Amino acid sequence: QSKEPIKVGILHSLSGTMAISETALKDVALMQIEAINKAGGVLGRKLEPVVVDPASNWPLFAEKTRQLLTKDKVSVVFGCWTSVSRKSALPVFEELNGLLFYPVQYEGEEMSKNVFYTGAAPNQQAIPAVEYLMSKEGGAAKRFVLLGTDYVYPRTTNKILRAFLKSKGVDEKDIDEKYTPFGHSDYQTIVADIKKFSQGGKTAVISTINGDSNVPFYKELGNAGLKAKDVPVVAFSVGEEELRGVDTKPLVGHLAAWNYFMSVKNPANDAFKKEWADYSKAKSLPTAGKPLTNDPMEATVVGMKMWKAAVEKAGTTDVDAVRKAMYGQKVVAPSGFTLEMGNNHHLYKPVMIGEVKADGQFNVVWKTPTTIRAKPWSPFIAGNEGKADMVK
Amino acid sequence: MKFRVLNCLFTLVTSLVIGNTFAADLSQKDLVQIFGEEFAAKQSSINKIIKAPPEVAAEVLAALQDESLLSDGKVVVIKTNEGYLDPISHVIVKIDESSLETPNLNNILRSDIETAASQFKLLSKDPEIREQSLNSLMADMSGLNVAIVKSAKEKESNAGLITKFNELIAMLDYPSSNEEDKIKAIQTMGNSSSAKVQEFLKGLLKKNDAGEFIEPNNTLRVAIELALRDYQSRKSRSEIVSNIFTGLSLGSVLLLAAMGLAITYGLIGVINMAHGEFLMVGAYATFIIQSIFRAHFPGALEYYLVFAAPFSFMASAMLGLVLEYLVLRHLYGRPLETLLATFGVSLLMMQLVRVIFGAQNVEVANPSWMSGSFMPFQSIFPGLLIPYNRLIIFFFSIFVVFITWLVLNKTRMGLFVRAVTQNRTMASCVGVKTRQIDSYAFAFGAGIAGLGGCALSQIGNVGPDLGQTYIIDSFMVVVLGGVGQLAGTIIGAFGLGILSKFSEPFIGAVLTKIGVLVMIILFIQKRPQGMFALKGRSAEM
Amino acid sequence: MNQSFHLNIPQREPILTTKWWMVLLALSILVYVLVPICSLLVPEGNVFHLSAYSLTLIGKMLCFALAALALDLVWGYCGILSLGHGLFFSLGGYIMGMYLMRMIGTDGVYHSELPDFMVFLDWKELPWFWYGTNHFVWVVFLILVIPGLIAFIFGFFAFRSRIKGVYLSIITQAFTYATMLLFFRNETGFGGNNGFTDFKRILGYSISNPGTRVVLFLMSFTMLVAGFIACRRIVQSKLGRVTMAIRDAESRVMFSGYDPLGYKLFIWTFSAFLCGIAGALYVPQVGIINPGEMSPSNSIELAVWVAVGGRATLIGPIIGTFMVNGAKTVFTAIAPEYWLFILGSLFVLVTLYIPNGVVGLIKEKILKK
Amino acid sequence: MLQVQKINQFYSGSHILRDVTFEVPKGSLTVLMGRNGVGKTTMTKAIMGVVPIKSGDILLEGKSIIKMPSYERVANGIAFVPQGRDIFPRLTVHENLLVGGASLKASKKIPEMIYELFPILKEMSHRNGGDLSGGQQQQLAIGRALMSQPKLIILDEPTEGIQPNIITQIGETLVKLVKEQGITILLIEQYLDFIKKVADKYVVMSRGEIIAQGNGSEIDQDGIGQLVSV
Amino acid sequence: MQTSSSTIPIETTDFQPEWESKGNSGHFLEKGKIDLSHGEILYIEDLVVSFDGFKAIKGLTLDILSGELRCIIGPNGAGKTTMMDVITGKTGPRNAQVSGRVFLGQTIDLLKLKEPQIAQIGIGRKFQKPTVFENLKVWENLELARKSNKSWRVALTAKVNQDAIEDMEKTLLQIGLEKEAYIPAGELSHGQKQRLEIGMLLMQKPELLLLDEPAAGMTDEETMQLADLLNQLRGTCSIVVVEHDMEFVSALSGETGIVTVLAEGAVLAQGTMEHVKNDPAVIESYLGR
Ligand SMILES: Nc1ncnc2c1ncn2[C@@H]1O[C@H](COP(=O)(O)OP(=O)(O)OP(=O)(O)O)[C@@H](O)[C@H]1O
Ligand SMILES: Nc1ncnc2c1ncn2[C@@H]1O[C@H](COP(=O)(O)OP(=O)(O)OP(=O)(O)O)[C@@H](O)[C@H]1O
Ligand SMILES: [Mg+2]
Ligand SMILES: [Mg+2]
Repeated sequence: QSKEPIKVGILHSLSGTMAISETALKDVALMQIEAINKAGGVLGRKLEPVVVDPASNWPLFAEKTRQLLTKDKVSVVFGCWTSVSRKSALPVFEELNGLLFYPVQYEGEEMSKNVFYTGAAPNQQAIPAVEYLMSKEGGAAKRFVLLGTDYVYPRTTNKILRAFLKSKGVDEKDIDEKYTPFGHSDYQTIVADIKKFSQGGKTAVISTINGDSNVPFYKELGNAGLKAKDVPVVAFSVGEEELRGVDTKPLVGHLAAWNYFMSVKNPANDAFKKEWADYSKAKSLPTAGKPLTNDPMEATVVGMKMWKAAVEKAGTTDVDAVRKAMYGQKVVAPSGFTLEMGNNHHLYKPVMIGEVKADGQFNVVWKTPTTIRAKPWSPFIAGNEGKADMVK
Repeated sequence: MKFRVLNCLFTLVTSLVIGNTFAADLSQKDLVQIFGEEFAAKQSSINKIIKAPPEVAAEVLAALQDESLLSDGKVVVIKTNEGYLDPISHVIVKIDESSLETPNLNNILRSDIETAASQFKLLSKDPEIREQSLNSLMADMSGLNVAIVKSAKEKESNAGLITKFNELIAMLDYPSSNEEDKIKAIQTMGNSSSAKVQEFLKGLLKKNDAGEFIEPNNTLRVAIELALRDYQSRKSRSEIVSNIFTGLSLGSVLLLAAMGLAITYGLIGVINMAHGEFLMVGAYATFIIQSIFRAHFPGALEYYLVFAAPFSFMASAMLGLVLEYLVLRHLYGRPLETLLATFGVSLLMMQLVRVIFGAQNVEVANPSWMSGSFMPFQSIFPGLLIPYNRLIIFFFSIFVVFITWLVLNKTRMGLFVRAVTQNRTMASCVGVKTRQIDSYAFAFGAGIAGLGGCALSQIGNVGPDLGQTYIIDSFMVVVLGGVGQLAGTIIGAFGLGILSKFSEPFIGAVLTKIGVLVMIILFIQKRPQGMFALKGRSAEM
Repeated sequence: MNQSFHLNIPQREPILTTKWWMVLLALSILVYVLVPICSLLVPEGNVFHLSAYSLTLIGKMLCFALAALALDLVWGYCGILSLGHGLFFSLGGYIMGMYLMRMIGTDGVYHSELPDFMVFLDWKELPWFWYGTNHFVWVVFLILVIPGLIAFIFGFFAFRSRIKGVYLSIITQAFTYATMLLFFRNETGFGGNNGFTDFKRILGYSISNPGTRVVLFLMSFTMLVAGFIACRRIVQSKLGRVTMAIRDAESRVMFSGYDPLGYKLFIWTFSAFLCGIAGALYVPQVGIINPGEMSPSNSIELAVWVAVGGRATLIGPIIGTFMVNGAKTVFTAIAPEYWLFILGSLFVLVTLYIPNGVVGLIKEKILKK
Repeated sequence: MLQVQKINQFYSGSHILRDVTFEVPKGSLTVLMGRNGVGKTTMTKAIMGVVPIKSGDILLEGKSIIKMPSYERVANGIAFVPQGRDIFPRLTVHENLLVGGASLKASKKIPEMIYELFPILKEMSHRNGGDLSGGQQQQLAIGRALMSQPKLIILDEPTEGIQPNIITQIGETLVKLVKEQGITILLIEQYLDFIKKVADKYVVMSRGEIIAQGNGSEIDQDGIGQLVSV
Repeated sequence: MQTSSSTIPIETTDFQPEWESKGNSGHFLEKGKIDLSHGEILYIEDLVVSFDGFKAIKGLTLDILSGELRCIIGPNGAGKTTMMDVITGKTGPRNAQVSGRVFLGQTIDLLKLKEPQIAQIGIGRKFQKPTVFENLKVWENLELARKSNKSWRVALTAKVNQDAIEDMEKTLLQIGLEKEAYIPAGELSHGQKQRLEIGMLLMQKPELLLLDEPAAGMTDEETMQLADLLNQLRGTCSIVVVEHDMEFVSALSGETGIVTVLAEGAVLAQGTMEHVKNDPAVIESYLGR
């Protein structure tokens, strides 16, 4: 009985628009499962991955979740990237009391007992980044362009940032909020506008532009001769993977805020990078020629390690028991910090600011000295006052 | 070699600077601070470098900029061809190479360094470098030595740069000049096309914290206002021109995306849902050529596009041939079924690319002759900026249109293609080799799409979803222009481009997109067959 | 000449032959009796147990089938290939979604009367179009009217200016796409990209309750059957014949004194109406509605289902829907990386080798015998 | 020139051509006649390779052509003027004529002869084929067929919709083509007066079968008028 | 038979054409009736039609008396088909430049109406190229064409009644397609389609019947049968026939009927067959020597 493998669901889009980001997460999850199995599995049982493809189709996330939980009877699911996919699957996790590890930074405003959020909440990414931009070190920006793709994450983040900026005494007229449709590819006008706006004082752009729109945006910035030292752009969705397909010359010096960068130097990260490079080569993944790691991949690995530890602590894969065991779990993460799972189901995370280098890597120019506790209920959003910062 | 250049620079700088009384001495200890973690320490260290004797400052700053300033944490050296040079004592020292690191600088520090270094570069032989340093000095005038600027101007021969020097000096001297000179300075600055100068003028009109005007003189303020107004009118003219250009450039992108479709769909009657994927194939073909050049002919990398364009045409065309042979051949005369089959094909092609190249985007870089931009007619259109890649793509799209027109209207094949489209059986019955024409025509359309993909790779992503981004727009353009009407496609593309670009500043990108779609829908109401509708009896039945 | 010639045509063609009525009856009994038993009474683990997973899965397909049926009516019988039926489907879904959002009440994360997304966008009150959406009757009314009304207005202008063929297809696509972008915007008031989700109950019953699920399932089945019979009825009527004539030779129809506008509009609006109902039933079963449903590829896929099953057959689209979606469900699970190859090839092969769809194939086979 | 041997053809189950056998002698003008729906057009289409045939053979100058696609048959010297004309509606008159010469190596100039026959074509050479009136289109179709320098021309009811004086002229032209240029012609026609003037040989079809044939001069004697009407 | 009665009711039962003749003053007119008070059913004056500068009709004036059977002949491209296109609304301000007056009866301005309205007030037309509903069976073609209320609401519940069946039987016999009644019209031969289309017109029971080369593609005998058929219809409606077959025209016009010759978009000659045949201009441009 006990030799039967433990099933682990992997719920990432392998086709459709999100495949570009999610495929790597599936692979890194498989890598971690293989590693765990090599080391003897969990509770003496092997892990058996169950991979499904929700095809970037949001209702399909709910359907596949139900399939994983009821038909395949997996003990835990690692998956989702976009908020909407998580929101689609969430009711099913709650109904069937399943467990989801969600590895991507998001807008917060959620705290489900069936989800562990291993990506950043806004206060672990957006706010420190803006603080940095306003500091002398970051260029003492006075005016801000909040530029995003028109959907919930950018809207919420920008709402929070707006409130934050206001609290720091930034004037309404010094904030310019702009949105582009999904898949927008012509940034000529927007860049011209930014240029104009920046003539009114030291300006920084906070970009929540999603996915594919980034390349045309940065290329246009380069075209217009807007250099990072004039108008720095700090992006929350641009990481190593996103820069893979980009000619980084015009980007050098622009910023990104994450909780992990591939360029971080420490033994844990060296091991992680090596493991990934070896795995990519062994499985001859299409990206094996240039194996890159990034923040959500790190979050996936951290989540899986924590889950393993929690299961071992609980002695069972039972969801409720594992959940209890998760709180306070610690893992030495590739970011070089020891991350702890809070009772609010979010990780304590460090924040790092990196500048793009010509080789597509980031040069960490600033980081928090310690990890920060996530505030999924942002104090800058009305209605969050008095919300319990923990899962009951 | 480098050593010698630096030495040269020295003598120049020394001869230039009249007095350096306030030059402070610099020590290794100051320099080492740049290699630390503390931002404030780094900044103060850089300040010290700037204040150091000019010859030392110039050398250290230059070394910082080209990343040859290294340290093992204790000693700071400059890497030269002769060996490692101690910047303070100016002797070659021995040091363990493996422990040397560059300092970790951020944007702010780098731009401080750049501004400081710019002063010393005003005498560079290369006018471009002189212009760059002038520009960066204009952007940040703090800590600038007027004497250096003035003596550099004396040596300047380039008329354009002299104007710039004058503008810079006008700004620098303004606070300390008398009224007459101020009027002259305002004139000089008023004629400038630089936004920085205008900002400076605007700043003069503001009130300081005490509520007094920064420029207390009334007449001068009026003069400034007039100068600004004049600038403003030039500026808005320039904005219109720039909008037209961005519109045309968006139009040319749409045109490149739609051109292949205009052939495969408009002429051959295949509703090709895989059209986007032919664009994608073209883009990936460009990527492959680039990779080959990178690996085997790095010297010629600049010119990889010259090979990539025909190659992407061929790649897409070959694929078109295969698709035509395997699938479409059996579906002629059943246009709606081609829609379904090609939809399946598009799924297949996307997934195939994902499997081969990975789901992530691949990198296609602009060659340097396609990056950056130039600023023509600054005196008439201040701030007008034309990016090279946009301009080249514009001309490329015209070129593609021309080729298409040539093939379709000036060759027998074009005639036969049109005949076959209109009546397949009859064309065969007058001796047109329909099968051959079908394959050629479709391959040609696919090839044109491939060319489009090659161009698109220069401005956007190259990934498995590339095609999806453009497919809807392509259909819009073709339908708006009138199916089967090349001229319509062209007008449609540029019309849409310019329309979008004129409305975007007012209602934003999202509403513009919606608005444009709604406009197309309304427009088709008026002209159900598109802008260049077919007329006459033949269109009716 | 043969003067004693008599034309034998039935007064009105029967909607179904007796044989098919019996099949339908048997099927209904099976569904109405067995589905509740198998999903509610048979214990889990038993082979005959119908899991919630299968129930929602089939329920979803029933809704898709209804939408496909609706598309077949306009495409198969009137020659209008709409690439925008996803819009009507989503509209129905969104209206139902509004009701379900209101039914969450104060159980949302902000414990507000307003839907969550409005709270965190700082909206203070409901936009006007949300009024009354907490009343089920009003919502049902909207579901029945709005998709049809939008279709009517769009159709009126399109058909009046005689837009046909691919032009029509493309502008329906543009229309849907524009609406999708509109719905993506948070300001529009429909929850932006995330849409509506996290529903709790419908008419007071918990939405995750097995009983509720069975009822929703049976509703979908009933609507599909009703829709099928209604379409059959329309197709068999004179109106259906005129529509087919319009498909073949629109101008001749006009010279025979018919104004195609009314005919096309009726079929078009009715089709949108069915689609809206399908969408409304779909949402409570899958638990989410968002602008992604309006993406052009969804609408194209709908057309693919119709084509796979067989155009202008009514039963074909239903079969096609189940086949394609069934294949998708199976292959996304067993071959997650390669299912697109399978699906893509399926589309190609079907169009190449069974041009008249599965039903056409069966008909041919039977005819040959 | 052309031998049709035991052709059988079906349209979705119904037997249209039944063992049709006849011959078009070289350098002659043969007329194929018959009532509506007996299969004349189907016959021409079978010769052109537009409809598949079930069994039988068609020989052009002794060579079987049934395996060839239509355009190869054209390249072998057959030209076709179909019933309903099938002009390319969105090509100009000039282009329509050019396409007619598709089987030739390179496009030639349009022979003056065609314009002499149908002056209207020159006048309208830049209008779209589809805009022409019915009769003008018919003239264009004949002109187009002549473009390929054929050995055998098949005309399916070429006089349909054409004004009387041009019908006469077409008749004269056909005769001239046969007599002067040695072109062989297979003509489908219903118009008896016209047939009498031009036919060297006639063939009568009924319900997919050949029921009579003979010399053109003997049509009246054979009482063909009756046969065709019934 | 010359009808000089003032009005002919087009429909006695439930028929309500969906049009409104605006600005028609002078005569009190019941809705749905053609005012024939001057004996003319069709009246064309100074009609000019041009397509992007090409004048297809140049100042055509023509009137057709009620109950008349008028033959129109003329060279290819004379504008005969175009004239019919204008009368039936196929060509109009929407796709050409049209000026002049085209009236049905005294009061109905055809240039203002749309195709279906024109068909409903009683103009039937056969096209030069036969057009039938290919996917419908022959009887269904006839049934659709039959005069009845053509609104979609009625069509939804309409039944094929006994009258209709009898009408169809009669027509099928008239056009000799009784054996083909149950096959799809797409499977008919050219001539058969030609006849089916005429049958559809008969079902439509028009006041004015426009036939564009109805005999094309028919055998001589069939042509004569058609002539008989049209002669039988004489009196029940007014007919305009365009033909190139002189025998057919002769058979239709008889000795007294008027034949109009169009050339280059205008009337070249008009008179009895005998008169026209001997007109040198007609011989020159049309008949040939
Ligand atoms: N596409 C088709 N499908 C099925 N049957 C057809 C088709 N085309 C023609 N037929 C049938 O084949 C028979 C012969 O038709 P065909 O066109 O050859 O006649 P035809 O002798 O040319 O007559 P006409 O003088 O009217 O042109 C007719 O009975 C017709 O119904
Ligand atoms: N839509 C159009 N666009 C351009 N020219 C047209 C159009 N319709 C008709 N014409 C031209 O108008 C003239 C008259 O054409 P019409 O069809 O009326 O002639 P017709 O008298 O019917 O000739 P036929 O006896 O050959 O049928 C022709 O020269 C034709 O080319
Ligand atoms: Mg025929
Ligand atoms: Mg005509």
